[in-house]
Amino acid sequence: MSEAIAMSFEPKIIAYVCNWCTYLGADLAGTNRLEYPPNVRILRLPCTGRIDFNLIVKAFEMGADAVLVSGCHPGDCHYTAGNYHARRRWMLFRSLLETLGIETERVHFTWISAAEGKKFQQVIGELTEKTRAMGPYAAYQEMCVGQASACPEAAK
Amino acid sequence: MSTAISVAALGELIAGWIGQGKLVAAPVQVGDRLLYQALSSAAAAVFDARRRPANSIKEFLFPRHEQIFRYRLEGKEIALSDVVPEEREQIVIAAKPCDAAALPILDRVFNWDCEDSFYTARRARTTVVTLACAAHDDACFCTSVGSGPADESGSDAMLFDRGDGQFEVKAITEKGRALFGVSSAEADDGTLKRAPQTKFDPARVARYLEANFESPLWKDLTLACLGCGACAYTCPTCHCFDIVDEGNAAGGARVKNWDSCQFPFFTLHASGHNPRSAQPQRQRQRLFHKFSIYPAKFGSTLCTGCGNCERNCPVGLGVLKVLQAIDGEARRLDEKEPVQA
Amino acid sequence: MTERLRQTARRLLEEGNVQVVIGYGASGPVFITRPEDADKLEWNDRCFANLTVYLTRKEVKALGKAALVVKGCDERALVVLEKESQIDRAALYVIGMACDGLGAAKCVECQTHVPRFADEVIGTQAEPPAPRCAPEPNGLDRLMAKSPAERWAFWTAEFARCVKCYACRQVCPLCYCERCIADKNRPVAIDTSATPKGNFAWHITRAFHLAARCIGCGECTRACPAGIPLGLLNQALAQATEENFGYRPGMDREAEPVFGAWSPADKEDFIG
Amino acid sequence: MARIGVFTCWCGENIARTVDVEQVAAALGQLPGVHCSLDYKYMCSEPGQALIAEKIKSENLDAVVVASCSPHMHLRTFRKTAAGAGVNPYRVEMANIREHCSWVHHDRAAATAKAIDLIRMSVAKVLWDEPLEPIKVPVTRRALVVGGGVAGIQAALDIADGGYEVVLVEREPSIGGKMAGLSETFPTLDCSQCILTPRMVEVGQHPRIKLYTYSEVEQVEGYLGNFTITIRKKARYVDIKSCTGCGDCWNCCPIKRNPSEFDYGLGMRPAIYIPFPQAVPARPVIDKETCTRLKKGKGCGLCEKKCLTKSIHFDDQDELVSEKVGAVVVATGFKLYSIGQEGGTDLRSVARPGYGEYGYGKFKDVVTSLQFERLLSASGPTGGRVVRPSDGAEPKNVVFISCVGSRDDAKGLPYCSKICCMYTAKHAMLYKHKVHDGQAHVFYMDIRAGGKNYEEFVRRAIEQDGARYYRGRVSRIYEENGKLMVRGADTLAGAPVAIEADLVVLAAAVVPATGVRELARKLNVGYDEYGFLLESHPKLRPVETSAAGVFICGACQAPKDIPEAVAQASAAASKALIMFGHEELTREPEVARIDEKNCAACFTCVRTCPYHAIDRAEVLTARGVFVKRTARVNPGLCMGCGTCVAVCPSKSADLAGFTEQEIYAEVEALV
Repeated sequence: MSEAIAMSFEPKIIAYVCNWCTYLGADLAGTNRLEYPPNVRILRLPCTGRIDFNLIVKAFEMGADAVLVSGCHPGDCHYTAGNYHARRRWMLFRSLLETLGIETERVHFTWISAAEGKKFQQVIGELTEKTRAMGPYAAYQEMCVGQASACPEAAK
Repeated sequence: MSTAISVAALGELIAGWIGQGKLVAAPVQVGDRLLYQALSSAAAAVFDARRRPANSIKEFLFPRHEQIFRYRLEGKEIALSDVVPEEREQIVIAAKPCDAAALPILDRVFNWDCEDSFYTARRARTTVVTLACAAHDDACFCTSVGSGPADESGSDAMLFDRGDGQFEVKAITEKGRALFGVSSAEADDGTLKRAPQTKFDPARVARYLEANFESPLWKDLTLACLGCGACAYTCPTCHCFDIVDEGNAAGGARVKNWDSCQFPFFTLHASGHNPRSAQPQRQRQRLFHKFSIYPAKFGSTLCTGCGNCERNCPVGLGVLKVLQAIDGEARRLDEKEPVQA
Repeated sequence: MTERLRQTARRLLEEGNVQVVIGYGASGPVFITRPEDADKLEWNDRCFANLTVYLTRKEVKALGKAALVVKGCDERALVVLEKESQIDRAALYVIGMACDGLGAAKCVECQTHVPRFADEVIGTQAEPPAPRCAPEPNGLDRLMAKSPAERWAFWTAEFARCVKCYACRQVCPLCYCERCIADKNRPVAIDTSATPKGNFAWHITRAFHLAARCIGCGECTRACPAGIPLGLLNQALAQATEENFGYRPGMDREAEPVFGAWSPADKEDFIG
Repeated sequence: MARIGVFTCWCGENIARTVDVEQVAAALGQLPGVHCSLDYKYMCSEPGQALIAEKIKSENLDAVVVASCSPHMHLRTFRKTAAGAGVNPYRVEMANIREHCSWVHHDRAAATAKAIDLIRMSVAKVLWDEPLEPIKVPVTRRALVVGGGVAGIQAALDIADGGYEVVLVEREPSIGGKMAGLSETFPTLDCSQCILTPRMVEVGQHPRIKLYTYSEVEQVEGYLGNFTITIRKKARYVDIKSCTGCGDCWNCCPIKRNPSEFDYGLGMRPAIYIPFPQAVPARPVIDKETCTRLKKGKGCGLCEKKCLTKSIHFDDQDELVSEKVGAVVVATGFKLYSIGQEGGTDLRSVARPGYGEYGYGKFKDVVTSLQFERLLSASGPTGGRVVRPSDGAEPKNVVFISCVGSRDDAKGLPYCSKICCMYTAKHAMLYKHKVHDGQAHVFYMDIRAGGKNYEEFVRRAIEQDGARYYRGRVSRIYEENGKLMVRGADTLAGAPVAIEADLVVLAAAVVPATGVRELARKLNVGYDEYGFLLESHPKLRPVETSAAGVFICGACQAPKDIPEAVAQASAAASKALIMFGHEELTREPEVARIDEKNCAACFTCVRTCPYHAIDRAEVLTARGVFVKRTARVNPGLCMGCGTCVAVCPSKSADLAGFTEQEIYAEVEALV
């Protein structure tokens, strides 16, 4: 992709975060006025344990170029173990995405605590730039607008 | 003069049609399955009078998914827009006569009270060229529902495999003549010999159905049904659909999707009540629709005897076995108590 | 073996131990409720269906206590169903058929020719098991050797044929939900349409709902009228499950299922 | 159609500087369902809240979105405002356009566009937000205290003195715990028993304390405010109601030489015994492992014959009793790390190598700190005389080794046991007070004497009582010429040290009491890898746990000394008393629920729930006929994490406040 497009392209990033760590980490980034690119849209859920893989798929269907899933560090879960359950799911879910040829670099998992405003800033900054460099997730977006057809060639 | 045409010539014709921007569909080998598909090149078309594709041609007239209209949220208002109609001409070639025979059946359904303009428009711009059958398998029963391996119903032209790489062409309608320009006078006389035997009597079945809505037979015969839609979705005549809105906060479309009476939620009421709560009841519904309800309304069975339901059923069920069992039961009853002529 | 199977069925029904014997008939699954019908049972190389799927069907459950004919591969489903509280193993009589393979691709690498948890096993395994078909190059390995973009193209083309008949779901012994998420409309997690988008969402969901559960019977692939090799997705997940957790669903009645549990030692090299 | 009010806050200049609030308000006003959209300088101010309340009433709003700061800052504020004006508080959403937008972006256009998106998401969610009512849970105003050590005693007395009944369960035949066996306590050198036994007696006589000694918690059912506890009363073979504690039985028992648990094996007791003279209840118990009659089923029976009140019952059986309580205080305390054996404790993780080279268990004169307490105690087996267990001689050189197991990642536990530095100083001091010509030697890693008068106390041990402190580890202890050779290092002097010791005292690490993990699982309380129970928040909720209504205090949470344990016990008691101050408790209604009609009863959620808040249940008709099985959430236990929703394949589980529909609506607003 050309540099000109790369510069004009604004990635759309959807973030699913837990209420108690990453959401507060983002709050702290705000309190400390830590600037980061305005490309991320945060959805607040109680716990990473609540974040189902269907939500990740839905984010791509909504045209996300990258999805961030973030919660409390292991051992710090507000609900003792929600993040551990989530971690297991993501581990296997990633292998499914790989098998399907879905670009796993566009699904970013991370732990950001309520104290890690700085890390939140960094993660958003890096993910935005990485996604900008990768370009729009055209493959998924084009697939999503494709119509049903008895002709597989037509789906291309 | 001979009207035979070679496979190569057929390929050239197809390539020409594709070149003209027409959508050409034919059986295509996909993995271990033969499936009707739109062609991207003529070479993919399979002209095999001995094999039957696992799906049907109905998809080209009644697609699995179709937008009816689109909507957009504009402020607090909703703006509707029509779907731009597809205007491409379509040619389905090397279709099975039992697929083509479904079209007149579908015509009646989509036009009997109000016209389904989407269907009718597609029908008008579609030409169907069938390839008469040169073989049948255990699942075939076209002759039992009044059809046959060279049934011309629904076909615009028909090809007959001479066995030497040449096909006789018989134009049946104006559309067919327009495609080939010529027509063979004599039909292949070998095909009927290769027709499956009659396997049941549809009239007797219909009589039995009328009298036996409640019968332990239903459960006994259909308990193995797992409730998928493989039969309905590969059936040339099944035509149930569901209408849903699909979209997001900005807008979307009202769409029409295939549906199947074999799905448990097909008849689920908003109240939570489900009048067909068990699988045998759903199987019965399908049989009734095909061999009692539709015949009563339109005078023919809603079935062309293609046998796809059985071939595609994960547990080998299909309608034929049930019909044969019913027919046997009906005959036994008839022999006990002969019906008044 | 067929004769012994019939004898067993007849005996079970005569003794009143079970009310129904679920087995293979001449052209598909049969539900034998009378001893005199036991002769309708067959054992041949067309006995592909995984009959455990019927154990969770309410119409079949209504027939009463069942005896079920299983192959060693199908049997793994019983272990998972038991773990997930779907069956009462004690209220089920399992007739295991020692099987040399039915000539399907999955039979080549089968490690469970002889059922291990059956109440009764009929026949013995040939030593060594007679190969019924040539080993196929592993479809998953071939798929994974491709680039991600090629895999995406592969699945895009495959899913384009999906008409959402749900045969893959209905035939699966572990898809027993009362109401599938695909049949829910508030909210719509998966578009009902058989569009590329709706098909991707469905197949991702189907595969992942079977993650760490799928026993690899391959019925989904066999049932698909469009010939989509759905089992590959399950195989990939099964491989990842075994690599990461050393867990093979349905192999060990004592093993703790992967989901519902966790370990502080779970791998997280993919988490930033 | 919904009637949503959107209120965009300027937060003075904090938002308005970067986000064009007027443009935002205008854009949001265009959305379907949004009935009015306003901006104002400070929404959280009194006039700001009044504005919201006024609009709710005048515009007849049924949902509110406030676009301002973090919901962690003001969601409660605005919920209260909305509730006051007649909107269900759970139909209030906040869009965080300050912390997540205006404070972190500089580009005005981009920040404004993002603010609009964030508010759109909130509007989409609030459209689906269900009105919720707080969950009311009745409270049984009665507490269970598990463990009758000093922490359990304190908690029980505080709750009972607060006017509520307490059920106190103690595993041993008497309450008192570790403290009852201590000699004197640092840093004041009070006699431990002198200060504890009056409290024990108080417990025994308190009209509102029901005491179960020699009993254990068998099973816990229920939830916050409504627990049913099954208690196993172990067969004691003595009817403690009719028994007067006269002592005829234990004085006549012929099987006298059994190692005393209370004296850690340094003293002996008969087969029928009271653990120590001041035991509460002062009633004996028969040790079925050593009693001839109980072992053989016949013979002896001397005690039975001697007992004038006929209180001995050899056919006694364990008995299960059920108690209903509303709160639980866990005070199960600690034990010492098993230093002698290979991985001798019930530590889950790795088998630890132990301290075989210190010869504990091999050399009689190597004792633990708790054993040394008994040697120092006036009520101990030696009457308070410090002697060598091997020959009864007075030891003239005593070596104290601290951090045996503690702070040792390789062989023991990484954490500090906290109390050892202090009691070792005390031991050195008390030893010197008893053996004036004796010499105490202390090997230490660091001296940790943080606490009121603690540092002064250690200095006293060194300066006044002449204890010699060596900063270094002991590598080996072995016997030579009837003496114990202690070889170690003095890292400050940079020289090896070898001491001929008469007695060695090991300050073994503090580990949780046996069986605490099992108890924690019954109570759904978390624990760390060592088995210490987890508090809800290390700073702000130090005695609460992940299980609502279950509180912890004392050394079951972490090693701690008596004042800390007592303070924490009072804190736990006050938490229980706060609960009991209400007739019913209200809980946040944002909890999970199961669509029982569609639940396939796979019970993955049951296995997953971190709070064990989901039960296997049955759906019955009104007449009680079985329809189907289902999972069922206990709203009293559910904490609202939603992990069940994610694992439910059919999404029959859902989470109020964060329903599937609400979340999907939010994502689908991101067009």
